[in-house]
Amino acid sequence: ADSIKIGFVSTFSGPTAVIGNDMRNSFELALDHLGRKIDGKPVEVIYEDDQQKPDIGKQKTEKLVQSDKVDFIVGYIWSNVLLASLKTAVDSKTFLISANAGPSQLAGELCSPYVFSTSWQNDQTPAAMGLYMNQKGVKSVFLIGPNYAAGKDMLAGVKSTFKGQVVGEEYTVWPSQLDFSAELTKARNSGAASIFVFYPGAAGVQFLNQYAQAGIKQQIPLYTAFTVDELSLPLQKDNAIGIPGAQEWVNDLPNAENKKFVEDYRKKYPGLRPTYYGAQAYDAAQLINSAVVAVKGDLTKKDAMKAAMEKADFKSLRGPFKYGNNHIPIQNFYLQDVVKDPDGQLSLKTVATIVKDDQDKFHDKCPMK
Amino acid sequence: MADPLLRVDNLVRRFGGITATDNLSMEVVPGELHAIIGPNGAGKTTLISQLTGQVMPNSGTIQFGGRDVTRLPSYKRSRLGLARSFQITSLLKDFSAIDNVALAAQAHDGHSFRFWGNARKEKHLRDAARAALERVGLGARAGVVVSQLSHGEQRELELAVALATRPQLLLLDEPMAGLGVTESARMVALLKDLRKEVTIVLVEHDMEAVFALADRITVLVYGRVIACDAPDAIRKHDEVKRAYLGEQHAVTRHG
Amino acid sequence: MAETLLEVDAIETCYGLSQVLFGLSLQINSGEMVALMGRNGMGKTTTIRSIMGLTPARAGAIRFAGAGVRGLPSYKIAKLGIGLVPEGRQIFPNLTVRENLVAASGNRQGASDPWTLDKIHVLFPRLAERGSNMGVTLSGGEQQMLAIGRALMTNPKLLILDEATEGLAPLIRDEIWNCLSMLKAQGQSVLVIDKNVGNLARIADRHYIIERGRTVWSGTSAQLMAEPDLQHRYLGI
Amino acid sequence: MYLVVEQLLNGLQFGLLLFLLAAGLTLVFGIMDFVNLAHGSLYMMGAYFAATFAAWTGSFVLGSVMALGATLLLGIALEYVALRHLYGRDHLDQVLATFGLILFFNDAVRLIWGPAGLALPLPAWLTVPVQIIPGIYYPAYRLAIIAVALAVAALLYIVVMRTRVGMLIRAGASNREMIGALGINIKLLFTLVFGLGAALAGLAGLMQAPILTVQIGMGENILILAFVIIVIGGIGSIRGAFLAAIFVGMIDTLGRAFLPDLLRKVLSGAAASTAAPALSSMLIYLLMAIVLVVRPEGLFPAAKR
Amino acid sequence: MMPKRNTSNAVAALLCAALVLLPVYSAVSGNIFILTLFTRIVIFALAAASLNLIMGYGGMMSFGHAAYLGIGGYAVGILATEGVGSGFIQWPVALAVSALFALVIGALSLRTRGVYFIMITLAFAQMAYYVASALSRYGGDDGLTIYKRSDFAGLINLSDRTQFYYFCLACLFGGLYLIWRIVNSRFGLVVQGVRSNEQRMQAIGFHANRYRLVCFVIAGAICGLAGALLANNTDFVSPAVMYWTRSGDLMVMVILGGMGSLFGPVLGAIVYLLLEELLSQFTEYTGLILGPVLLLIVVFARGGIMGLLGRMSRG
Ligand SMILES: Nc1ncnc2c1ncn2[C@@H]1O[C@H](COP(=O)(O)OP(=O)(O)OP(=O)(O)O)[C@@H](O)[C@H]1O
Ligand SMILES: Nc1ncnc2c1ncn2[C@@H]1O[C@H](COP(=O)(O)OP(=O)(O)OP(=O)(O)O)[C@@H](O)[C@H]1O
Ligand SMILES: [Mg+2]
Ligand SMILES: [Mg+2]
Repeated sequence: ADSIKIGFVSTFSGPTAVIGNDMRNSFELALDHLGRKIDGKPVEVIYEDDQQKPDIGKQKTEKLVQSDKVDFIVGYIWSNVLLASLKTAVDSKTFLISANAGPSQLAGELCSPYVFSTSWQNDQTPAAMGLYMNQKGVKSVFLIGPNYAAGKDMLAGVKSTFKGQVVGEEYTVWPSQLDFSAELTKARNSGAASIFVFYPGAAGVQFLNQYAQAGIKQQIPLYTAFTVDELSLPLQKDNAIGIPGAQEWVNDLPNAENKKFVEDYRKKYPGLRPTYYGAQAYDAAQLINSAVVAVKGDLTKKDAMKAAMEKADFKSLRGPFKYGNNHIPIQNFYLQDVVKDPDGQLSLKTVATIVKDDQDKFHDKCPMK
Repeated sequence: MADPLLRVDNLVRRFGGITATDNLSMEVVPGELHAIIGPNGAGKTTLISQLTGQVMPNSGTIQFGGRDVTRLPSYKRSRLGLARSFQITSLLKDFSAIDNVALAAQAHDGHSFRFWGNARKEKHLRDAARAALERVGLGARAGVVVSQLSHGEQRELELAVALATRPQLLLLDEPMAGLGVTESARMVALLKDLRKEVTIVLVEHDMEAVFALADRITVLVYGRVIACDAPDAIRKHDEVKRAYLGEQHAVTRHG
Repeated sequence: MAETLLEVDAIETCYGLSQVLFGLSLQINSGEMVALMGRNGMGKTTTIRSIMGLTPARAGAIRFAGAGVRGLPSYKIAKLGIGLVPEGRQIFPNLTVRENLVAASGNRQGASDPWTLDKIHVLFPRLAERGSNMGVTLSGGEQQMLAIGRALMTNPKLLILDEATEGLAPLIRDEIWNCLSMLKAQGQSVLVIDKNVGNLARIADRHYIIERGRTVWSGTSAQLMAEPDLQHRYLGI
Repeated sequence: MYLVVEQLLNGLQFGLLLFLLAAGLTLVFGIMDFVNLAHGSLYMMGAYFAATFAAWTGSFVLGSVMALGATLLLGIALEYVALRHLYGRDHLDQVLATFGLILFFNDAVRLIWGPAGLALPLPAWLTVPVQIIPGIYYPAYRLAIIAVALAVAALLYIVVMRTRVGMLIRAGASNREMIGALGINIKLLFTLVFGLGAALAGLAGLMQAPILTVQIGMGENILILAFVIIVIGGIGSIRGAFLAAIFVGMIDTLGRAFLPDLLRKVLSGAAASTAAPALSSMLIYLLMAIVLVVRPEGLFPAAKR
Repeated sequence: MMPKRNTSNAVAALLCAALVLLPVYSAVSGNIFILTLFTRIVIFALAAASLNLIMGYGGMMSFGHAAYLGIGGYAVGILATEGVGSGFIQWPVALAVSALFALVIGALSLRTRGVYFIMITLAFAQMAYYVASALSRYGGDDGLTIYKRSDFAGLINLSDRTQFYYFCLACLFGGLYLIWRIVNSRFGLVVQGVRSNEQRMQAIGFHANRYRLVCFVIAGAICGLAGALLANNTDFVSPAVMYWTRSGDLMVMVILGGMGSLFGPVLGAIVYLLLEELLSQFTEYTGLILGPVLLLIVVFARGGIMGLLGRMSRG
């Protein structure tokens, strides 16, 4: 082929389109940085909207593989969409790079030579938060999360590393619960020294609103994973100040690539700020570039490309990392906090490194060695 | 006198504070045409509805053919041979006239858990339906969708549907209402003919028709039976005159 | 004679593709009581519906109190002063009896002695007893009374009754006829459809006979009674 | 004990919040008998308008008032252009048409405001917790919601059940043709009532914005909840909707608060901790199913048609 | 009874022919994706047709029909996970479980009418959704991957794209034929009569709810079949297929195509899903177009697309 074709499956409609847009923005920026060429060949990207529905995601993946005959598929915010689409890609031996979703199956029994991740396995982030809480000497915690697979994984992730006492654990109705006062009341009355929550997107805004309005913010500190990010921050405003979270990428990580990325992103998309979703998508583009360059553009050499990608031989925005046997990054996790910029804007800031070279705990189950 | 076909004992039905049927007892013997008359709101329709099971009584019993049917649901009573027409027309509006009647014939035939054959091509159902339509004078309108029939035609269709279930006891709630003069006369003739085959309970405000047809007349006022007798006696009954007939009908006779 | 109140001139009306009225005409003068007769399905109700704008006429003209009303929405026609007692009663099932009477009531024409709830209750004591019952729970005859009462409560210039005595007990029916003659005596204009030719001939001034959507005869009560042949031919008596 | 009282309060106030969300729909669906799935969209528009106007004017109250007017107009326009053709049609036609409107509004909002959602910050005087009983603090804003919900309930009840206009709406819903033949301009009346319903939707949207979110699709889950409440209460009954909302709010809150502990008492730990969250997710639907199986026309059936 | 609808019959015939010939076109043009796309459309058409049986003919507006898609799918998926790969076991089980679920739901729901029925079916479907989300052994909310499609002892290979398509198409045509026969049978007339006027049907001797329930169960089973097909098509099943918006999609397909007409739902599924797919090719804001289109169709084309075609042929 005389161009590199990349399919990009993400969510571009509905409320979560905000994530898809950010991923696309960053991916486009990565292509700009690559001169919109990979190994001298023009790049063509086909963006497809999965509407956050597994069967649509699968259909779009099929379209990309069968109809557009793409060389790489990138994207996937949601675990269930990824899992539904995985087989199509693997069966056709098309390289798939998950730029966000990290279900345990992907790290374990469903790992594949053709599948790489530029994000993490779901449990890693909350586990890092648990470690941080140990470091801070938190004695006890009350866990609250949505009642669905990722929610349960997140709470289990904290529990796997947190050494203190878990005084209570509440699951709320997903995605439709409006009111958290019952849970907040319970948490306050439990006497726990801290609360941990996982609420992505709008639910996170909602939770923080109610947490602050109920006056609990002054009483019990909150720890989070995937609850405060650059997308929710403008809506959470002051409610988010002082609420720590764990992440593998923060906008102020001190490496040259990251500085350029954040600066150019703000320039190219005025009013917007990049997120870890975008950083992961950016890395996916770089990962593809590294593979294509390694085989000098001969995309039929799948094995060589796989070998090249396994080296993670590119300048990742999070700094260097290695791939595990299951193609999931072995990487650092950082503590992030919300602070006011000099210009009065709220933004995220790296406070500490919680854990270095963390590997997910499912890699043993992956048959690839 | 023969054993009653229908026997009602001490029936009571209340709606909130209103007692629509007040300790009512009556009998209908096989072969008679038994008219029920009474002022508006006397409880005639409520009585019919209790007989056919659309309304359940608060107390009392209803026996049909020697069997206690007080608590049977309406579809079971229909299968025992009780059929009614509705005062306020109740038909399958988006079906043709003949389909309405054929369904009634099908109900009489039993066997409706048949999933395969085309029911509209079953000759005996269609023939039975056509015959019933002819009988009420709607033969020419068989294919017309009910919602396109005029009010009077729908009233006639009500009767055809009831007939098609081949009942033993036919309960007619104001079959003449809405019929023109010609059609009324035709209906009277039809009922005269029908009574030879089937026992009929007739609720009607058309006194000419009632006096021309009835063997016996029961008069209801406020849910109670105030009289039950042969037409001539009813015509002269003072209380009935006062409560219901007025002077005019006491003297004129159907011509 | 008195001025023309309603004039229907050669109207044609269809339900979908099937035409029901073929150039039907009639006329009602102020203070007059006119009867519309014909066998079942000949188009009486359709005529009323066309006048009221419920099933608009496709051609012809309808004038009420001097104004052309064909093509107007039905509420405007009604507001000009037509009160309808429709075929099949059409009371509001989810309103109480009292609400049914009150909801659309009014004295738009400024009648000097308007109908009130009390007057209706005198006419139909039954309705007073059932005042707080839902319309749907009324007996057939009670619903009919309610429909008549409801129309009267709008104090119309022209009262249209489509089979208003259907299902009423003989005593009440007599009452209605008496009431109609009383109304007429007070100068109320009435258009009435009923199957009781005897009573109609007694109190109506003029009659129209409809056959298949056309006016085939019109004349006074005396003329009608004088022609038994006519009654036989068109009304089947 | 304190805990129980506090949770009861939570339940009550959540119930009233739910009533506020359901109020507009009670009018349009319960009384006018129009199945308006786009009610959720109007609710979303209310929140977006309020957030936008509040940002322009810098005042929460002013922004809210402007947003109310805007949703009223939007509702009227919507009714006038499209929905008035659908009264008296099959409920399913209304479902399809208004489903189309949901799609439209979601994308229109995304086009105009972007996918990110908006914030509607509260004025400071509404953010302080208030001590209502000694020892129990309540967010001031939630008290404001309670007050608004009660006011809306009273208003609706009086307008619909006690005024001529209410009679006419109910009559028009059951038989449009006849009410027209009695001289009432039912089209105009319905347009205005629909507008009022839209304004109530907008009010609910903007009132919830500070505690929930201003997001695309925010109306959809709430829409189902509002339908659930109206159906449990009995379609057409304002009193029913009011009581059902409180009932649902209570059961939902108390269920989530106490069910897990109760289950842990009767089931083994592991079984309880899987069953409890699943059960509390289903609670509202379970509740509705039970109510309808026992009382097929809801708790307080309005007059039968 | 109905006036002859020549245009709509012609459209239906054309439609069938096109569906049958589609793989040929796909092979000749080399456009594989169109086959994949239409496999999904055909499956949804079957589900919509089953919904039409209860909604269009039976007057039972179920807002929980997607539950059967999930149940059929999970029957296949769970059996596959547990090592039972034979279609001869999986499929009958899928049908039976769907039918059973319909029986229970139906028996409870049929106490209600109208909007109450809509809401109670919704409630049950939502409960099914939450139960599936709680099945952590079978993937919970993330869904269940099906590693191997149903095995029919070599009679047919579901992993072959064309064979699978024809298999789905055969199911659709079989389903439609069945529905057609049922609708015109004695049973079908009773069900339609009950839709039209329940009181009247009871009064002439039909136990309305018994007929309704049987109809409800049949439709549930057919939709369960569609669910089994869908699971095989996606190689995946997740609670998301049962969410209420999915039931809404099915309703939209039925109403859009034309309720109570045999081919309406098929047409509805094709138009709705194709429109969705095509619009998404050139705009991200599909709703801005799709929404008003739906609205216009309702306002101007009573009886959906089929109704429109019917009116065109009558002039
Ligand atoms: N909605 C309708 N659609 C189609 N045709 C109709 C409709 N309503 C009435 N018709 C037809 O129009 C003709 C006239 O009906 P109309 O109701 O005006 O008769 P009518 O004289 O009032 O009869 P009746 O005394 O039975 O009430 C009838 O043949 C009837 O079948
Ligand atoms: N469901 C109900 N709820 C309350 N009251 C009812 C109900 N059904 C009937 N009634 C009342 O019971 C009384 C008897 O009604 P019914 O219909 O039996 O009278 P009827 O004798 O048939 O009168 P008509 O001759 O006017 O048809 C009426 O006063 C009516 O208002
Ligand atoms: Mg009666
Ligand atoms: Mg008539």
